[in-house]
Amino acid sequence: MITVLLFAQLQEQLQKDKLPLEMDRVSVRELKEYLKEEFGLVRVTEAMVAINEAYALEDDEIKSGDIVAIIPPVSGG
Amino acid sequence: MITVLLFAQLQEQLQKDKLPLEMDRVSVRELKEYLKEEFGLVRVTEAMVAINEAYALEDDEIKSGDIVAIIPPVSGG
Amino acid sequence: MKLFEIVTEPINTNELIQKVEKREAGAITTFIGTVREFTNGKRTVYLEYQAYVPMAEKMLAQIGEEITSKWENAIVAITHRIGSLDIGEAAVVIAVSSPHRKAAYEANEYAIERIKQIVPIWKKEIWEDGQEWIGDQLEKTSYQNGLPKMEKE
Amino acid sequence: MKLFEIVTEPINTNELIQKVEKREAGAITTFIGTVREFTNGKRTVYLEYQAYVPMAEKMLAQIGEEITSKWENAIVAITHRIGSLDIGEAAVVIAVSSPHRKAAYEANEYAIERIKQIVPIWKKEIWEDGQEWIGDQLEKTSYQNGLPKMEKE
Repeated sequence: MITVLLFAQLQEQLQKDKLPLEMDRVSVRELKEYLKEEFGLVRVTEAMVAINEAYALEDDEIKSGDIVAIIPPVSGG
Repeated sequence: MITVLLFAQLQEQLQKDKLPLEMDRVSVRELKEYLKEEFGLVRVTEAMVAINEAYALEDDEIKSGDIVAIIPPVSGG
Repeated sequence: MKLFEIVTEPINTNELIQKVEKREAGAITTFIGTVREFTNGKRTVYLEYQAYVPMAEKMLAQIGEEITSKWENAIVAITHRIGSLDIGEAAVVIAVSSPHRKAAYEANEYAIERIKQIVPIWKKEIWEDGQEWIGDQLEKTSYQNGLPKMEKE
Repeated sequence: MKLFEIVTEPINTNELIQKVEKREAGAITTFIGTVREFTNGKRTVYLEYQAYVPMAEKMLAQIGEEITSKWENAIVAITHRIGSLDIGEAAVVIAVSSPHRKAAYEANEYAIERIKQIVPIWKKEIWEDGQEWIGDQLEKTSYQNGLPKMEKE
């Protein structure tokens, strides 16, 4: 199982801050595609992904047990 | 009469923070020359002069009643 | 003492200054990012900040490491507040000490620029007639094809 | 409330921040110049600052005017302390608020550079084996033939 964390507009869109997904192995690119198609999160394309609190590349692989955060463009400060 | 204010190393050299001078009209340049010769304030050459709390040029004239400050290179901050 | 922190309570600037003070320092700079009433002519009623807290604190610490590798002997402390913030309140405070003032200014400015690039914190502006999550990055660059720029040249 | 001040007591940074806070400001920078223990490898025991107080306050106010003419909407407050200062104590605190951060950093740095050029304040370093009045200007420029540089280009 992979846990996907949602923030900001994505969290508001789904009214959820967490999505448990029954997946075993998936690339960042594939996960984004899946979130877009299954949950209608179109803005996921402009988001970064962090695996276990570290930024990941599109080709990085997510394994079962990973905590994956979808990071829309940040606006701190 | 002109009042000359001394600071920092010049004040320590003469052990005085103020010199009342019986003068009526004198240019900044002349005053510096006088202070150097009469009081041995050789470092007055590298100092600025302020007349009534405003920086003055070498040719500016000092009149009786003016407060003249000898401003050695500043080191605030 | 935590040098890099996400908090929900008001930030005490003096505490940050104390975190970076030392006898070798001749200069301390602080930056306080406050909630401004008007942005692009639009009146903000209040702001809402959200963070991915554990990762945000890691990224703040990473900025600290970047700074000490670029400016020797600089010490940095950063606190970012989340939750609801009123006009005038501080969202972020950055304190930097250094033996020399030039480095203290440069490193401080570097820190706020980097916060706006890599720290997972989001701001929602609430106006009288609506609200919106702001994505500062989006206005300038899209990073859909890779990592956010990890070093400023 | 005095924006430009020479004082003999310890400086309260928070008070300076409060002087420049306003709803339009999104950024506040502060600079704290502290007494450093070592300068050029020599250990300072304490510092002694002297000022031509009324003129120094006028010159600080002039720096404030220069800043508001260069950076619109910037607000500046500067306090310089005189007398005996121990290691770590603040000799000068500069606070600048501005709607935007870039101006807040730039104006603040401008202020400290100008203080070192035109404000009649002198520093004496007291070491274990002696003491000396410092003339920062002298190391770089001599102004025996005219006014100190009145504007930084």
